[in-house]
This record gives sequence, structure tokens and C-alpha cells, in this order.
Amino acid sequence: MDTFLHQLLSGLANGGIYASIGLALVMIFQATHHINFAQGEQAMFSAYIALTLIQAGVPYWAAFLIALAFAFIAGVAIERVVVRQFDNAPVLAVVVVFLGMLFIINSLAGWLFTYNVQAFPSPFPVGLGSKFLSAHEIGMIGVTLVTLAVVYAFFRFTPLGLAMRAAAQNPEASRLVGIRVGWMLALGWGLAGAIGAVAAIMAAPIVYIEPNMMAGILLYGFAAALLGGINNPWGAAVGGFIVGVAENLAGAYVVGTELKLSVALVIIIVVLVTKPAGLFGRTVVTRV
Amino acid sequence: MSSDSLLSIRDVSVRFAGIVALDGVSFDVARGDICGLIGPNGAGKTTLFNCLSRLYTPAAGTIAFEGAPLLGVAAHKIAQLGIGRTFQNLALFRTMTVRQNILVGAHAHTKANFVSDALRLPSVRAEEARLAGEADELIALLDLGGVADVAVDSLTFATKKRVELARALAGKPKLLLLDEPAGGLNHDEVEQLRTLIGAIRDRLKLTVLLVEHHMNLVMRVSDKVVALDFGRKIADGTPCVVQNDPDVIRAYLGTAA
Amino acid sequence: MTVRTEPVMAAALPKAWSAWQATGVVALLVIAVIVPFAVSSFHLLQLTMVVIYAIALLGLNILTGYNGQISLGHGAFYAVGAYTMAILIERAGMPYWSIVPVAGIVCFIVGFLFGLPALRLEGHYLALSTFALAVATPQLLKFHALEKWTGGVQGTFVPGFAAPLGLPLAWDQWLYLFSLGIAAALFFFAWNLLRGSTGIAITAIRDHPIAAKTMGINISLYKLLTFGVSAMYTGIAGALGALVAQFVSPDSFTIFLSLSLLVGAVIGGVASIFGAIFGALFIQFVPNFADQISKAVTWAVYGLFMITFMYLMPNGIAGFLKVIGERLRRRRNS
Amino acid sequence: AQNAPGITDTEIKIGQTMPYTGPVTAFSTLGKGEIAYFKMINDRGGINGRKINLISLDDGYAPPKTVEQTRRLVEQEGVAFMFSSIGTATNTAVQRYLNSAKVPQLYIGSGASKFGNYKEFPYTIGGIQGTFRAEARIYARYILKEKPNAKIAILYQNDDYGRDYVAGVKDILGDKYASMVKEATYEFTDATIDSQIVSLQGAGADALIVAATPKFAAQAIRKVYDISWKPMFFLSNVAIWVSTVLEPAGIEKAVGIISSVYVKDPTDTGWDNDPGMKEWKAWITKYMPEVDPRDQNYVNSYNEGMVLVQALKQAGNNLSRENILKEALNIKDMQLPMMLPGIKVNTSPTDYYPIEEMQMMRWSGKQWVRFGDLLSGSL
Amino acid sequence: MSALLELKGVNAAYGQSQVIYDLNLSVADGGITALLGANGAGKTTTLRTICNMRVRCSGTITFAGKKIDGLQTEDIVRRGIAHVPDGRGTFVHLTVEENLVLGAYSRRDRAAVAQDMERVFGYFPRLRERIAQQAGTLSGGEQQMLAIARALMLRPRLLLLDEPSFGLAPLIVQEIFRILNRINTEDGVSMLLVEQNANLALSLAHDVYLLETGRVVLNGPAAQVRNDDSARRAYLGY
Ligand SMILES: Nc1ncnc2c1ncn2[C@@H]1O[C@H](COP(=O)(O)OP(=O)(O)OP(=O)(O)O)[C@@H](O)[C@H]1O
Ligand SMILES: Nc1ncnc2c1ncn2[C@@H]1O[C@H](COP(=O)(O)OP(=O)(O)OP(=O)(O)O)[C@@H](O)[C@H]1O
Ligand SMILES: [Mg+2]
Ligand SMILES: [Mg+2]
Repeated sequence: MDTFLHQLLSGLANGGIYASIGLALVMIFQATHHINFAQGEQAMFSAYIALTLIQAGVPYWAAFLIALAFAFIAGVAIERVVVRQFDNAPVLAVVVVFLGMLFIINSLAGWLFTYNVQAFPSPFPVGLGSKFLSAHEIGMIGVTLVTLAVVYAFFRFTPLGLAMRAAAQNPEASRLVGIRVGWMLALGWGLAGAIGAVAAIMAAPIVYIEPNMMAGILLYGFAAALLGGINNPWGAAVGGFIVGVAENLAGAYVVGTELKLSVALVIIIVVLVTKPAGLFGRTVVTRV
Repeated sequence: MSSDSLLSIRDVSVRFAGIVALDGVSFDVARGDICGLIGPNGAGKTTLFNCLSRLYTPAAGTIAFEGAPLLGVAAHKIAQLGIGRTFQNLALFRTMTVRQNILVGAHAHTKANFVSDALRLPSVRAEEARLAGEADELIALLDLGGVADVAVDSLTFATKKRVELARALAGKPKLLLLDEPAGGLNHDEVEQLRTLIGAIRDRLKLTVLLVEHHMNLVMRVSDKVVALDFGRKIADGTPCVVQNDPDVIRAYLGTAA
Repeated sequence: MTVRTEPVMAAALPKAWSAWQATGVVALLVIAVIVPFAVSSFHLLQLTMVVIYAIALLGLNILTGYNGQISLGHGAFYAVGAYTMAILIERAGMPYWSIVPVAGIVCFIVGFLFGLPALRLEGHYLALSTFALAVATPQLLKFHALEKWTGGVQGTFVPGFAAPLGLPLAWDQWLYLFSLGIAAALFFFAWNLLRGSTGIAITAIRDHPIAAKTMGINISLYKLLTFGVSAMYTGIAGALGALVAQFVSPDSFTIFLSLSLLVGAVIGGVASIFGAIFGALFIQFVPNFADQISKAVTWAVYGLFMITFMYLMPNGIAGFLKVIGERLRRRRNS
Repeated sequence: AQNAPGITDTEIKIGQTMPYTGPVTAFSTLGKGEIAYFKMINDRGGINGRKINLISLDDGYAPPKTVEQTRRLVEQEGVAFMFSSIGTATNTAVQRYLNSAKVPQLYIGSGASKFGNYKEFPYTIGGIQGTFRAEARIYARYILKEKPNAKIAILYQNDDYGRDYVAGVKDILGDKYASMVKEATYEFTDATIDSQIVSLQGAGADALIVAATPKFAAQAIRKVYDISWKPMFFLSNVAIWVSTVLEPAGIEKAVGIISSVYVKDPTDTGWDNDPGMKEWKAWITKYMPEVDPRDQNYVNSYNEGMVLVQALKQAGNNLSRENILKEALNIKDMQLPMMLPGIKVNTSPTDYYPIEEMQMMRWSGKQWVRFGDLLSGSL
Repeated sequence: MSALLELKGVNAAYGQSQVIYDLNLSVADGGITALLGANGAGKTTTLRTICNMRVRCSGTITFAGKKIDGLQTEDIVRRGIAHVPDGRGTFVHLTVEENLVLGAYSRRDRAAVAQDMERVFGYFPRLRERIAQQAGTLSGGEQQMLAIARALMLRPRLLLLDEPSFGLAPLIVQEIFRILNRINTEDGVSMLLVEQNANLALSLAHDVYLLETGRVVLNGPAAQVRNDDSARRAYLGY
């Protein structure tokens, strides 16, 4: 029983990581209708910025905020300088561009910071932890929930959030109601970058920082977003927790660790086949 | 049901979360007729078309086409049965040329499959030649010669509508569903369209169900008109009768008509 | 949610060839046949890989380019083809040439089956599910219950053979010609298929599924068959690839392979038959080139190449050449 | 016999493949270190007046790419032999090719025990490192001695590397394996291994062998500590490095962990006055001033390079592939400056494993403390 | 009356193909100008040129005395030009309400926005019934109403209407033209109206331009054209 509970909670902890990267994906998807394959690498890079600052003596939360600002600006810059050029390109060309960015950022990070794993500090007091969940894991879940609330409120209650969704869906009509589409896209990239940075900075103390740190996580982040519904922040967050827990339980009790990723894959496909917009996603109807 | 009834719709109801789009609609369309379908916006006309195309499944009611029930037939088999349509808001294959769009319309009458196509068997070549000939005829009929090999994306709305009509005709329908074919046409062009619809009906011996807000067109081309309002049938009869029906005037035509 | 995969340029379906084009293709084929006698065995190896990748990319292109179903996981089908080759040679002792069609059929079935859930998945959902498939592939190949056949984490060797009929050719040379012959046949079939009514139908599904259905196209069936055919092409490429590498192992078929295939298909030119050849040249040669430019940031160089190519030719190399060709023709006419 | 291709009066051209891209780029520092080592050798005049030219190509850790790059090196570049290419699957992929082309595949960068099967692959010689399997046997023997009734948990990476540990433990436990051992695997792509640790603890194990790469080893150490599990903890010597494993995990959390070693640890201050260590540090400061000297691969590359140079020196001016292979298999009792005192490199036509001894050690919280005799991992 | 919108020597092209030639056109402040012409004459293109929507153009366009050619679409809109585009430009994935809220996106007077929402619901009660519906599932005519309503939500000074009667039932068409007339007279909103139903357009408009393959062939007060049988028959076909 103890072990079961333990598996459950440690699944939640992993789920927190997946959820936060899933949120970043929801953000970028809502804002641009693209899935950014370089999202994980951008996040990793921002985490390195935070680490570099911390190592240089900057207090943790200051470094955290600076890294977020960096991630935001980098996201905006990437949109303005690179992605912008592909406004009218077919979606697959954009996918290739994202993959190109993934390679570039990964490579630069390896070059600047080496490929060796390094420790990453946690801001949460050790006393918080228990046998089942470490202090950092608890803190991280909390941060994920706060991020979720912010993202949700942003889309749900601010005109900016609505305008951003509109711009992604129908740029031409958006311009006709006075939305500055270019800036919306850039802003979306910036915010997604910042959320991704939160995810990476929270994940780094657990998985350690290295240029490939997000490779595994990003996949689960995708899974989370798909499972929950890529147009719904709640969905992505809940999806993340579900994937984390399901993966642990399946690995520990059902199929063994060898196939747990495959199980996650099957779960996602089964869910999508029965609910194409994900568990909590809005189904979008096309009519003629 | 009269013996020459091609299409017979009985008590068809369609609901979407909280909206009743069609509410127990019944009427018949006789073979060879042009039947106008009118009604205010949102009355359920396109919804009815979508039921006939089997894109929607009614919550209640039956539809018979040539005496056989339609509602058990899969959507992709409808064209083969002989029901073709155009779409109110256009549904062309945007990267294809006009000719290719028309060829897709003929799909229901092709026998080729993956294997025979990959090997380009003689039967495939023969069929290809036949289809090409038929497409050419339609291109001529609808005066699309000038744009036959142009991608449809760059055409004007009215031309696109004509391409849709050609595409629907390529399927050799017995029943042709036209959803607002006169959209965006000016006075002259509507007149031409009226002649065209009549000619098509006579030449190709088909039955037409026509949704249109252009009264001039509907009333002059139709043998019979059905009026819907809020998903319910409010009138049914000759153009003259429907035109003067007080309910139709109140709900749809207004005083100026 | 709608995802547009087609190039902005219209009318991507192949048309009948002009005399010019036909001559070009024949000339190309003649050159391709002479090549093995003119280049070193290493360059021949690379060219063989180009031919093989071209088949794989063509398969992906049929699915993603023409039918609009995005796959980020075609490496999985490549792997299935490769393993079919390895297993049937090693464990069943079948002659390699007879395994090529078997691998095609196996992959057709696998692709068809994977197409079943894919029917319900659209756009990004499909893309990400296939992505997950690609990530899971090495693990499935390692799965211990299958180890008896797959060789598990160790992988399996694939032997080389002598050229048939006593032809005075080295295995490398023969393998190149063998692959080239298969590629030529497969390209020919694809070209027939795509310009025939099947090609028009699968493209119609991509452009407007609802309208396609109303035109009488059985969308589910066509999508499944397309998935199957696509997987078959890529699987045949995988089978040939195993003969070239003479070794298969889970690590040979990581996500990177799937991504490379997608990159090749897009850079070569989506919804273009000959784009597959350009794409194959890209994924075969550009990474090596990047490696030569910098050891420290190889990937950054490669990524830069990808982005630059897409920037200069958003519709891929084939799309770019087509535009150039049209411009030349217009100039000649005017 | 005739000199091998790639050998002139002034040059010895050799090749290798390295994962400069892809998931295990971290290992490619081995190749960088080797290039730097040969740079030093060349600066000192090379070997018999010949400079060593190591062509190190990226294979992205993908076996088909390894095949291509290896053939490029052999057929296009015309290298004399392959040296220290990284990876188990990658080296396996080219093993048949190189053996049938009679190109020596020397001192490869993998501790897999399969690279020493000289009957089938006489041209393939294992690396200058203990094999994983031998190491695992040493741990298993130790467990049997100290805790005969132990319940053993093994956490391993699901690939050749991890499976070799399982094989080694099986070698020792034999029939008792099934009853004594609980296994758990992880994939390189997993985010964490917490769940596996929890399962293993839940199974009631009191000894734990972790065969993981640095990142996951660090996670394991932390998680074992965090859940207050106190097994007899063995750590694969791939992951004993202070900077990339113990520090990230928390050095205090690793106290008591047992591992084994055959090289000198540059971060161990105990070696500060050791001449071999000084030599090594001088080399790295001069030739690779920009790198993190705590990276284990720079020790390995130094050792690898040194043994190769020895073999080439022994071959003198008879640099045919056969003779190079023969001398590579004729290293006798070579004590390397960065190898623990007493551990010697030995090869012979029937011994393709250059290193077969190691010494156990325990983490004190500040440093690794070696204990016991030099142990052999052979059966 | 001074001109609110003025086009001088405007040429417009899509890629290589020119569509509009040397167009001079003006909309008086408070006036309604109708732009008529056959299919493909370039009416839509003219409206798109004014809003700089993916059309290459030369010449000058001034609005309220200021040059607007070269500005981004969104900046043109923010100066008070609302556009009911052809094809409607519905945000098909958003709800009806969200579509309307977006119409007022560039306005700062939040309170008045709520009032205007009530006002357009008054014009189009059908939209109120469908307030939470995904806009893409509205019927064609309902989407047309939404497009007009959304443009009104901007409280524009100038309304560009591309076939506002498109797909609407006769009764609604009459209603809409009444509403447009009211908005024009009561709120002083100027309009540039493209309409296939020439009769209707002429009854509403003050001035009229007639386009033929991208060139103006007739221009004058609407009343004059309405009463000039020969011109009507020659150019409008009735
Ligand atoms: N998929 C759907 N989901 C929700 N509501 C729908 C859907 N399809 C249609 N409706 C609603 O059903 C009603 C009927 O729509 P329909 O398109 O049939 O109208 P119509 O008679 O064709 O109108 P119009 O003349 O404007 O084209 C409309 O009010 C519409 O909002
Ligand atoms: N995106 C485009 N690319 C190329 N040509 C175009 C494009 N849009 C329109 N055209 C061409 O420009 C010309 C004018 O089109 P426009 O849409 O302005 O006509 P219109 O007067 O509005 O006609 P309609 O009454 O059909 O709406 C037409 O010949 C059309 O083919
Ligand atoms: Mg309708
Ligand atoms: Mg127009």
C-alpha cells in the first residue's frame, strides 16, 4: 500500500513537470496554431541562463525572474526574426524550421555549457518535504498550479487572450478588427517561452540540467497536451498529471518499465480515438 | 407518395445542442421538377441538404430516394446513388485546377483502384480518356474553358460557384442540390443562371432542389416551392401560391417583395 | 482544427510529361545506371543510401504531401522493413530479394493498422501521435519478449551476398543497381497512382474532406490505403537500408531517423514526386557537410542549413525548380 | 608486409567515429581528448618521425551512420585502422565490415564484454577500461561474501551497457539469480527513474546495483536517500564522477556508496603529488585549456592514446595492418600514469581485454576511499 | 461636404496581374458611395486596397485628410474604418459573443461597448439567440449578420461593405438597408458600399461609381443614375 501511494505521488511529481511543459505548448498553440518543437530547447537554454546567474551570485528569485524575462525576449525575438519569415509558408515548412531551431539551440547550449549534467538549485526549504514527495516536488507542483491559473485567467478573462486566439485562427479577419497580429504572435512566443522557462527551471533540480534535458520531457508534455486537449490549459495540466501517474502505475504494476512509454502512447491514442479533442478539449466543428 | 416522387422527406427533425434546426419537415420532390426551397436565414435549408448528403443524421424522420431509404446509406455512397450538390460557402479542392475538381466530381463513376492505377492498366487509360472527355463537355457547358487549367483558388466567387456546379454535374446526379447558386451574381448573371438551370434540367434530365434567396430566380425557375421557417415547413406549392402565402410574406419576403 | 500541408502553389498533381521531361528522366536513369562503374565504393554506398532514402521519402510524401496526414514517425515503418529483412534472412534463410516484397507487405499491413486510429486523429494530433510512435520504436524493438527474433538491444547482423547470375559485379555495385531498379519501379507506380483518379481522390481528401466525401470518396478506406502504401514504400526502403548497413539495432531507428525523413520530404518538396530525390540528397549529404564545417556545433550548422533552405524555398527544392521552370517558359514565350 | 594504407614516412592516418551530435554528445569528449593527446605526441615529434592524424567523424550515435562514416574512413580517407570509436551498437554495426576488410578496430570506446570475442572477430580489441560485466561480477561476489542472503535490486539502462551488468551478476549467482534479484530498467528517454527506485525498495531489496549513466545515477542516489532507503549500494563506475554525479545528487547523499575504479580520479586530492597526475594535468592545461578537466573522458582518452602509441612504437617501421594488430595485442604489463598503481594493461592474442582488474572503493562524503585488494573480474 | 475618403490614381495588383487602373474615388463625410460593377470588375479589390489587405498598390489614399496608404491593415482599422469583407471573415472557432467583442477590440470606451452590443442584438435578434454558439456553425446568413454586426461594434467613421446582402433573406436585406440608412443619418457614419443588387444600392447611396475591368466608367450622384434609364440599361442591365 505504501509503495502504491508512493508510486502515485511520485507520478504526480513527474506529472507536474509534464503539466508545466504542456502548458507552454498550449500557450504557443493557442497563440500561433503551431506546435513548437524547439520549445523544450528554448526552455533548457533559459534554465542555463538562470543557472549561470545563480552561480555568479545572483539570488535565486532574481535569477528566476531574469531568466523568465530572457525567455520572453528570446521568444519574441525568435518570432520576429525567424518565424515571421515563414508566415505564408506551408505548415510543414514551419515544422522544419522548428526542428532546425531545436538543433541550433541544443548545439549552442552544448557548446556554451558542455553536455555534462549539472546540479540545479531548488528554492524550496528542505523542511517542506516528506518521505513521499521532496520539498522541491511539492514546490514545483505548486508553481505548476500557479502557472496554470495565470494562463487560464489570461485566456479566459483578458481581451488580449481573446485577441491572441483570434490572431492565430484568422489573421486577416483579426487585422480587420484592429488586432496587431504580428505583435500577438510575438507576444505568444514570448509568453510561451517564459512558461517553458518556468517548466525547465522547475524540472532542472529533479532531472538535472544538460542540453538534452528536455528531450524526454517534451514528449510527455506533448502527451499531456494531447490527452487533456491542446486548446485548454486545464486539460493540459490535468493531462500532465494523468500521464505522470499512469506511466508510473503502468510501469510498476502492469507492463513493466520496459514498455511504459509505449503504454503512454497507447493510452493517448485510445483517448484521442474516443475523444478527438482530448479529455477536456473543446471540440471544434466544421460545417459546410 | 406519388409514383413519380424522386425524393420524399418525412417528419425530419435535426437538433443541435439546444437548437432545433429542422422540426418535422415533410415534402416530396417529383422527378424532373425544379423545387425551390426558401426560408429565412437559419431556417434549416442547408441543414436539410446536409441530411440528404448524409453529413448530418436526423434525430427523427425518414428520407426516401427513389423509394429506398436514404438514412442507412453511408455518406460516400450518396454520390453513387445519384445525389449531387453544391455548397453554400464553397467547398472546392483549393490546390487543384478546375479540371481536376471536375474529375473528383466524377469519382463515384470510376472503377480504378490503387492497384490498377499504379499499374496504369489499359482499363484505367480507357476510363481516363472517357472522364477527360466528359470533363471537357462540362467545361464547355459551363463556359469554364478559359480557366480550365487554373488553380481554383485564384478564381472569383461566381466562377467558383460555377466550378462547383460543374463538379456536381460530373457525378451524373439524378437529384441536384443547389445551395444559393446565385450568391454574388448581378442582375444579368442571375438571368443567365436561370436559363442555365433550366437547360441543365432539360438536357441532363435531372431533378433540382434549389435553395436561394433570390426571389426573382426561385419563383421563375421553380415548378414548386417549399418554405421553411424555424425548421418547420410553413408553405408548399406552386411559386405563385407560396409567394402570396401570408406566413411566407411575414416571415421571409417582407412587404417590398 | 485544420492543418494545411499542401504547398501554396496549386495543382501539385503530376501531369503527363513533355518530351523534354521524358528525355531528362531517361538521361538521368542512364547516368544512374552507369554510376556504379565510375565512382568509388564509398560514394556508391552514399548513392545507394540516396536511392533508398528517396523511396522512403516518396512514401512519406504520398501520405503527408498528397493526403495531408502528417507523420513524424515514418522511421518506425523504415525500422519494420529493416527488421523484416534482417529476421527473414537470419532466422528463415530466405533470399534477400524475395524479402523485399515481403517487407513491403508487412509494412503495408502495419501502416494500414496504424492508420485505423489515425483516421480519428487530425492535424497536430496525428503529428504528435506519430511522433510518440517514433520515440517508442526503439523500445518496442528492444522488447525482451521479441528478443529471440530481433536480437534485442544487441541488434542483428545482415549478411552481404554475391551478385546474382554470375554477374561480374561487387555486392555494393549490385545492391546499388538492385535498389535503383526497385526505386525506378516504385517511382513509376507512384507517378501513375498520383496522376490517376486515386491520386486526385487522395488529394481531394487533403483539400476538403467533407466535399471529398460528398463526391463519393470513401475517405476512411482511402486514408487507410494511403497509410498502407506509404508505409509500404518506406518499409521497402528500410529493407534495402538493412542490406546496406548490414546491421539492424534499436539504436538505428531513433526519433532522429523519423525527423530526418520529414525534413527530407519537406526540403525536397512536399507533394512532389521528384522532391523525394532532392530530399534524399539533402539528408544524406548535408549532415556530413555540417560535420565538416564544425565539430563543436555540428547540429547548429545543420539547423541553419534547414532554416536557410526553407527560407529560400518554402515549397521545397522541387517547388523552387518548378517556379524557375515556369518563369523560364514564360520568358521563352514572351 | 606492406605498410597499411594511410601510412607514409611522415604520417599515420587513423579514423574513429564519435557522437558529436545526438543523444549522447556528452561522450564525444573522448574523441576531443584523443585528438589533443595526439597533438601532444606530434608536438614531441610523433612516432618514429610519423605524426598521428586522427580523423574523427560524427556518427550521431546512429549505427547506419557509423557504417557510412567508417566506410568513408576506410575506403575514402584510407585510414590505417579504426581507433576508439564510441558505442556498443555503433561498433557492433561495423564489426563485421572491419573484420572482413581486415581493418583493425582498436581499443574501442565501450565497456561491453562482447568486444573481446577474438575467435569470431580477431580485429576487434576492447577499450582501455574494465568491462561492465567484470565489474558486475566483482559486486556480486562482494555481496555474496558480505550479505549472503541479500535481496538484490538491479536498476539498469535498457541497452547493452545495462544488460552486461545483469549478465555479470548472473555469472556469479547462477541458479540463485531468479530468487535473489529484482530488476528494473529505464530508458534513456525517461524523464526520471523515481518510480523504478520506489518499486525496487517496495520489493524489499537490501542491496542495490545501479548501472546507469551519470544523469540517472545521480537521480538514483538522490531518490534512494530521499526515501530513506539504506541498501548496500553499488554504483557502476561509469557514473562515479564527483562533478557530474555526486555533486548533482548531493555529496552527502552518496555516503557509503560502493563502486570500483581502475584509473586515478583527478578530483581526488590524494593524487595531487602523484607524478602521473601532474603529467596529466600539465597535458590538459596545455592542450585543452578550455575544457572542464573533471570530465572523466579526458582520463580515458589519455589512457587510450597512450596505449595506442605504445603499440605503434612497438610496431616500429613495420606498419602493416597485421603487424599493428599484432603489437596492439602485445602490450605487456604496461603501467599507465593515470591508472591505479598495480593495474596494468595486458593484451595477447587470446586476451582482448586490456584491463581486467579494478579496486573497490567507497564514498566517504568527501572522496572515494579505495579498499581491499585489486580484484579480477574474470570468472 | 468634404471627402472623408479619397483615392487618387490608385493602381492595384495581385502579384503580376493588375486589377485596378488609375482609380479616383471619394466618399463624402457623412455620405454613402456605392461601387457597382460586374463580376470580377475589381470592387472587392478596391475595398481590399483601402485596407491594405494583401494587395500591391500605388497611388494615394487619404482618410480624414491623412494619408493611409502604406499603413498596416490594423492601423487603418484603428483610425475608424470598419470592413465587412467578402467571405465574411468569421472567427469560426470562437463564439458569436467573442466575435462581437473582438469587433470592439480597438476601442477604449469599455462601457459603451456593452451598450453597442445590446444595440446590434437589437438589429439582429437571431445573434442574441445564438450568443454562445461556435460562430463557424452558424448558417450562412447568420454569419453575414455577424459580419455586419461585428463591423458596427467598431463604431466606425467609415464602413466598407462588401455585398452586405450576400446570402440574406429578402426581409433581412430590407431590414439591413434600413439600419444602414439609420446609422448613416443618425450617427453620421459614411459608407462605401459594394452591392450586386444595384437597385437597392442606388436607393441607399448618394453617389455611385461604376467599375468595368478595373476602370471607372461612370460616376455621379445616385439619384441621377437611378433616373437615367439609358445608363441603367447600358451598365446595370435593367
Ligand atoms: N453544426 C451545427 N451546430 C450548431 N448549430 C447548427 C449547426 N448547423 C446548423 N446549425 C444551426 O441550425 C440552424 C439552421 O442552419 P442552416 O444552415 O440549415 O440554415 P439555412 O436555412 O441554410 O440558412 P441560410 O439561409 O442563412 O443559409 C441555424 O440557426 C444554425 O445556427
Ligand atoms: N487573390 C487573387 N489573386 C489573383 N487574382 C485575383 C485575386 N483575387 C481576385 N483576383 C482577380 O482580380 C479581379 C477582380 O476581382 P474582385 O474580387 O475585385 O472582383 P469583384 O468586382 O469584387 O467581383 P465579384 O462581384 O465577383 O465579387 C478578378 O479578375 C479576379 O480574378
Ligand atoms: Mg444555408
Ligand atoms: Mg467581390
